Amino acid sequence: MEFIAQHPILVVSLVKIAVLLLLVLTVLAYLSWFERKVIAHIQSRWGPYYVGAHGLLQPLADGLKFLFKEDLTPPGADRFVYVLAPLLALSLAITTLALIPFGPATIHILGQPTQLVIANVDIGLLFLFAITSIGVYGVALAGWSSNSKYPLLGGLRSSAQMISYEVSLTVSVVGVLLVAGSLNFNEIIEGQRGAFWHWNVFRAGHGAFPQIIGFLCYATAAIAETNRVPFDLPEGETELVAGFHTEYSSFKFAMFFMAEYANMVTVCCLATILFFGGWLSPFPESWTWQQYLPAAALLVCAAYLAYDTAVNMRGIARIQLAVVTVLAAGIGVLCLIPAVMPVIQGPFWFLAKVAFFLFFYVWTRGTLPRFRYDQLMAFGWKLLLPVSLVNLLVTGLVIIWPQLGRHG
Amino acid sequence: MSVPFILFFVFAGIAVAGAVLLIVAREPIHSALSLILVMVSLAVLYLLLGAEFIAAVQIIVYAGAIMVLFVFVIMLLNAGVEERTDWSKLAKYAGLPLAGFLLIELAYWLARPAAGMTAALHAARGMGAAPTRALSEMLFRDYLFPFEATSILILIAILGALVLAKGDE
Amino acid sequence: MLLLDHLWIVLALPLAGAAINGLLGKRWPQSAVNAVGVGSVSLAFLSVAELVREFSALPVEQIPWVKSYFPWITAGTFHVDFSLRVDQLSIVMLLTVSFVGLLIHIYSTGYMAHEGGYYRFFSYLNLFMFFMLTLVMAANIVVMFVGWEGVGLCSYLLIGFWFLKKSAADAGKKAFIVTRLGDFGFTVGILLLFWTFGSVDFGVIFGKAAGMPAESMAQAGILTSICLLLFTGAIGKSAQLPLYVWLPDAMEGPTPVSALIHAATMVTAGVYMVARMNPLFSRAPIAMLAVAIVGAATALYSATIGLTQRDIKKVLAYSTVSQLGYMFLACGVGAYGAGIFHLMTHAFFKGLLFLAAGSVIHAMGGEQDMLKMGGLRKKIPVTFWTMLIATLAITGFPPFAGFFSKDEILFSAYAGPYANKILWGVGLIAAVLTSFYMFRLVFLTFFGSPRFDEKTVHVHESPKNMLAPLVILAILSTIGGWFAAPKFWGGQDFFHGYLQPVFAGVDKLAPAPELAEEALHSLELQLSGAAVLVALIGFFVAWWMYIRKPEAPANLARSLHGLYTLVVNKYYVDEIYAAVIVRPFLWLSTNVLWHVVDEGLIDGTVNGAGHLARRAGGELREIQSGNARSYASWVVIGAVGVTVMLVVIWIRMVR
Amino acid sequence: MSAVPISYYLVLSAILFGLGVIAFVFKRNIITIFMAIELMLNAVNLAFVAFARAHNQLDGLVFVFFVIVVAAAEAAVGLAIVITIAQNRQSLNIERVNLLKF
Repeated sequence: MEFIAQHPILVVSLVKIAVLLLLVLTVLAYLSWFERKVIAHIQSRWGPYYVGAHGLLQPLADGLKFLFKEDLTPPGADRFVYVLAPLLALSLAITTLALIPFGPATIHILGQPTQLVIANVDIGLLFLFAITSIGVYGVALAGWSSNSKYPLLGGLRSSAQMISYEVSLTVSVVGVLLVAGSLNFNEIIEGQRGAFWHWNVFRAGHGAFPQIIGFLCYATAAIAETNRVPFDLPEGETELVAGFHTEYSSFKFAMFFMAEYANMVTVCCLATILFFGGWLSPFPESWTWQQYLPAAALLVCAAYLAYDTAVNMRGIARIQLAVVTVLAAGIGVLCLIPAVMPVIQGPFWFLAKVAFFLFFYVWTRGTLPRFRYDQLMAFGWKLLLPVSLVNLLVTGLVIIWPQLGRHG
Repeated sequence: MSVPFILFFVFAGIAVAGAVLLIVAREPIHSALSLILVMVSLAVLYLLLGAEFIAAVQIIVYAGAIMVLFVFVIMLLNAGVEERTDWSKLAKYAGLPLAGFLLIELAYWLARPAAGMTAALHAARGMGAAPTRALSEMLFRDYLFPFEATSILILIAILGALVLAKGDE
Repeated sequence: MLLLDHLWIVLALPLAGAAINGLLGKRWPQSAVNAVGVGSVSLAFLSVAELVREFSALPVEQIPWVKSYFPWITAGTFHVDFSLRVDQLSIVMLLTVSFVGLLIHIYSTGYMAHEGGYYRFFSYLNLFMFFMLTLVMAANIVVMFVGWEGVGLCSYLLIGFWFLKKSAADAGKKAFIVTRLGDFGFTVGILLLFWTFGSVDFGVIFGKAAGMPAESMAQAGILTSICLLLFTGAIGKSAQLPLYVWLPDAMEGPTPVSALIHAATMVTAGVYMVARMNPLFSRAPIAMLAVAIVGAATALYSATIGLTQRDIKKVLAYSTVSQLGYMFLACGVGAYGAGIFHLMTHAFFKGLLFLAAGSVIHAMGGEQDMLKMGGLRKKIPVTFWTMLIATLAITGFPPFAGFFSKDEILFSAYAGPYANKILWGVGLIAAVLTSFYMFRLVFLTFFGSPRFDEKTVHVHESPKNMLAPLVILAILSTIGGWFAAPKFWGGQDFFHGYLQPVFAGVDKLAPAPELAEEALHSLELQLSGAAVLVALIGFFVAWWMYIRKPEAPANLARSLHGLYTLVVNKYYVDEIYAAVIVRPFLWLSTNVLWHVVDEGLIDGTVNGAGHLARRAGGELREIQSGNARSYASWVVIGAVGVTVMLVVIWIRMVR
Repeated sequence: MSAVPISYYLVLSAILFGLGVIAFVFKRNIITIFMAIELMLNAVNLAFVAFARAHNQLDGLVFVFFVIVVAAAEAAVGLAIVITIAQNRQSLNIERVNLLKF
């Protein structure tokens, strides 16, 4: 007992982890709903509609379905690895989130300073990469252990693909590191303080170079890294049934599913932090009214929901949507409380940006066709890597230009 | 028994277990996994030693790249259970016992606080985490030439791998 | 002062010639080879002339002029520079050697014109010139030894020039080996010199020797032994008793070689060496006596052999031996000047004789047997006249060169510082024989009726480039003597005056017996009269036997059959040597050294090592099982070994 | 809170190294043998870091860095070789790859 008293940090961390886990799991669940909705609308369909208003309860249904499906293991499968793979995938995917700062380094909750991050590591970025780099095993092992040819091919592809694109991913990020001069997320974000033109994507002048190309490379590599369309060869239905997780069913499959979304989230968070100023607002700080924006956004959202509830919904759906509306309104009002207002700023902007990128993800999936495998590799090695290298080179030159001038 | 001790013993145990697994496992993939285990736990130990950067690199390069390559190759060649042929009498009667002896010997002689080691201990207490910045400065200033040399080495390795993989075409 | 400062030029020129001809000459036309060979030697001669000019301008205190070029051998106290020395003696030698050498080179261009290996021949000749000049100019005995052995090598190469002819090859080997015997003594002498004087440099040695007391007949000391050892070398090189046997065989070589090496220059190296070492010899009376006796004996002995030889070159060879004997006799009686003088004149007329003989052989198409010649007087007049002059010179008719030198030797043997009547008598007898066999040669060759088939052999005079040297040498043999013509004969004894500084020590040690001027004159007159008389006797006997009564020799041979055969077979010396030395030696080498030591010991060891290595390899090979795990085990074994060693060391350190 | 004595780390690295050696001799599968080598390298790295810590010097860490880089290169080439061997000899058993003998 007194051991815990000695180490309050442990308690706080545990609380944070609990909260984050809860949040993330729900978010992941709803991401699937979000994706299906968006895709549906892109393809001018309705998407999930019947389970709850706007299919809002669909994720719950899916979850239940996964839980109750028979969990079978193919004969001759390497049991241990077969079980290990999905665990590895999901746990690693979620672990990365522990490094993501959702708000400023020090804010006060209930009067005591707290960080909106579980582990503020000195070299957070490297750690994040470290963890994601292990993520490959989930897919590879899954493909190998299920003792079946499609998964094997899928695993091979994915491991090859992930290794290949990891390189250009890292290289494209290094440009940002040069500009920021730190590996710590908070410092990187603080470096971009100011209006949106101080973000690393656009930032120019005095030792900085717009990382727009870097960002594009990063985005592409990230999509490939998360095995998403148009780089979802490992699970290309048309040639490999479902790739590495063909043999998986029930909850193990769900794990892979969630792992994929978790990776998406991580990648988006990273993009936000590195290129788009993390939890910083896009407006100059002199504009004091912006602190009302979160509340305003939520209230507008609530207003629309209320209208929707009143006009379109019937029966049980109306009640459900009403609940959602009340929730939104409530949070919106909550954001107006002076004590909460400063706390909510960072997370709001952060989540907003992340949400945008997630939408972007789905968007690409809805738009682009799948690559052929050789095209994929060629693209990765012959185009992406050189471009990101050149970007790195140029950035470095621009940054050391002043010294050069001084010396020569 | 403070936290570092606990951590050390836990992860040391994991590392040793992983190494033993590597030996006893008959499926190459299991060996690979156990080796990954060793590497990760070593990374943690590096953290304990305050070498954050090395820890990260250890995981990224070793666990994240090299071992992935191993796994990849194992999958590619579909390496099954290794056959326990025993044709090398020398290895059987001399190699293994001596290897064991080597293990014990080294462990024994490093266990006793060697000359100057105790002093080093106290020095170690005071030191904080090895700052990545200082490390990078040392790497790019004092060790610049070796660094470049290794880059060349890597390039050559890539070319060699390409040539070998291309085979006779 | 150019050449005095750069004495090496004199040596470098022939060496360069040898190198160029030897390395490149193979594909060159004869003209080019001539240009190089003769050109280099003539340049050398010119440089010698220039050297003489500069030397004569040198103040007395700077003589001898020594120049050291680079330290050659340095081992502890043993230090040898490559250094050259010029004094009057070496000047005389230089002039003789280079000039005669030049003439003989020119002669060779004609004589060897139709021989294979032309370039090789000239390269060897130039090399010989290089070594001979080195020998002459050496400032310490080691460098001298280099020249000494070098000329030996060249003589070997040139005797065996027609190495396809077995006799030639054998003769070359014989010359080399027999000379080696002498050189062994010479080498020991050098060591003894260093051991005694702590240096091999002539200057130092002579300086220290001057301080030493002269040893007497009664008690012989280190100097005597040194001199005797050195003299063995001279015996070998200059073909004295008992090591003369190689010289006659050396006639297998081309005639110019016989002329240059085995008459004019190399064989006289021994004499030169003894003269050079005069400060030592003069202090070792026993050695002096030995030299004199050997010289006289050789002179007489080989003269007797010369009487009966039929091969024209063999006759000349034996006469050379006997003339060398004269020179040693001169040195032995302390008349070094006379010795050197005879050396020079001998170089002229003996060179001439050989060249003329060569011309005869050339004319006869290779025939060397005098009994198959005759009546060539008309056919090859130039050769005849030059040869006649040479004969007069060697037999010592005034006023030819030989007269003065031989006369002087006999005089000093009679009345010199180490005068010895017996030796004088021997010398006189030798002179009779000399004139006899020389005129015998001339009569047999040029007079009487041709004893060869005129159809097959059409005699022809030699080309210009062969005759020119003959003429020049003839002139020299005629007037060459006047250098040294004593005051008594109206000359002014230039030669002795010139060599005086070199042999100054001797006269101090053993001053010539004081005689009144007119007594001296009368004595000299009588002695020279005797010499001339003797020569005339020889001449008439020869004339009587070979012109008046051609059948007489045969009768004589028949009546004195035993003696005759003995002499014809050269006293069976070669056979004796073969029986006493060569055969046992061969047996020893074959049955002991070869079959036991070489095959058993050395080959056994070597092959044994080889077998051992192969067996070991065969066994060790098994380690390469090709099983990588075994290799890994080896690595482990090594690692364990190293670590254990480290631990042990560590423990030692801690303790 | 007290730091863990360096010698602990050293012993651990010794044990790991020894196990690596054992694996190196014991295993037959070429790939696994490769892994054994990697294990040994890791053990050495641990020792490096420990010493770096002990002497308060960063050089050790730099060495580790280089070791890792070289290991990467080695793995790349080595695995390529392994693949070719496997293709040529249809076996990964190192005892079957024994043509190179006396």
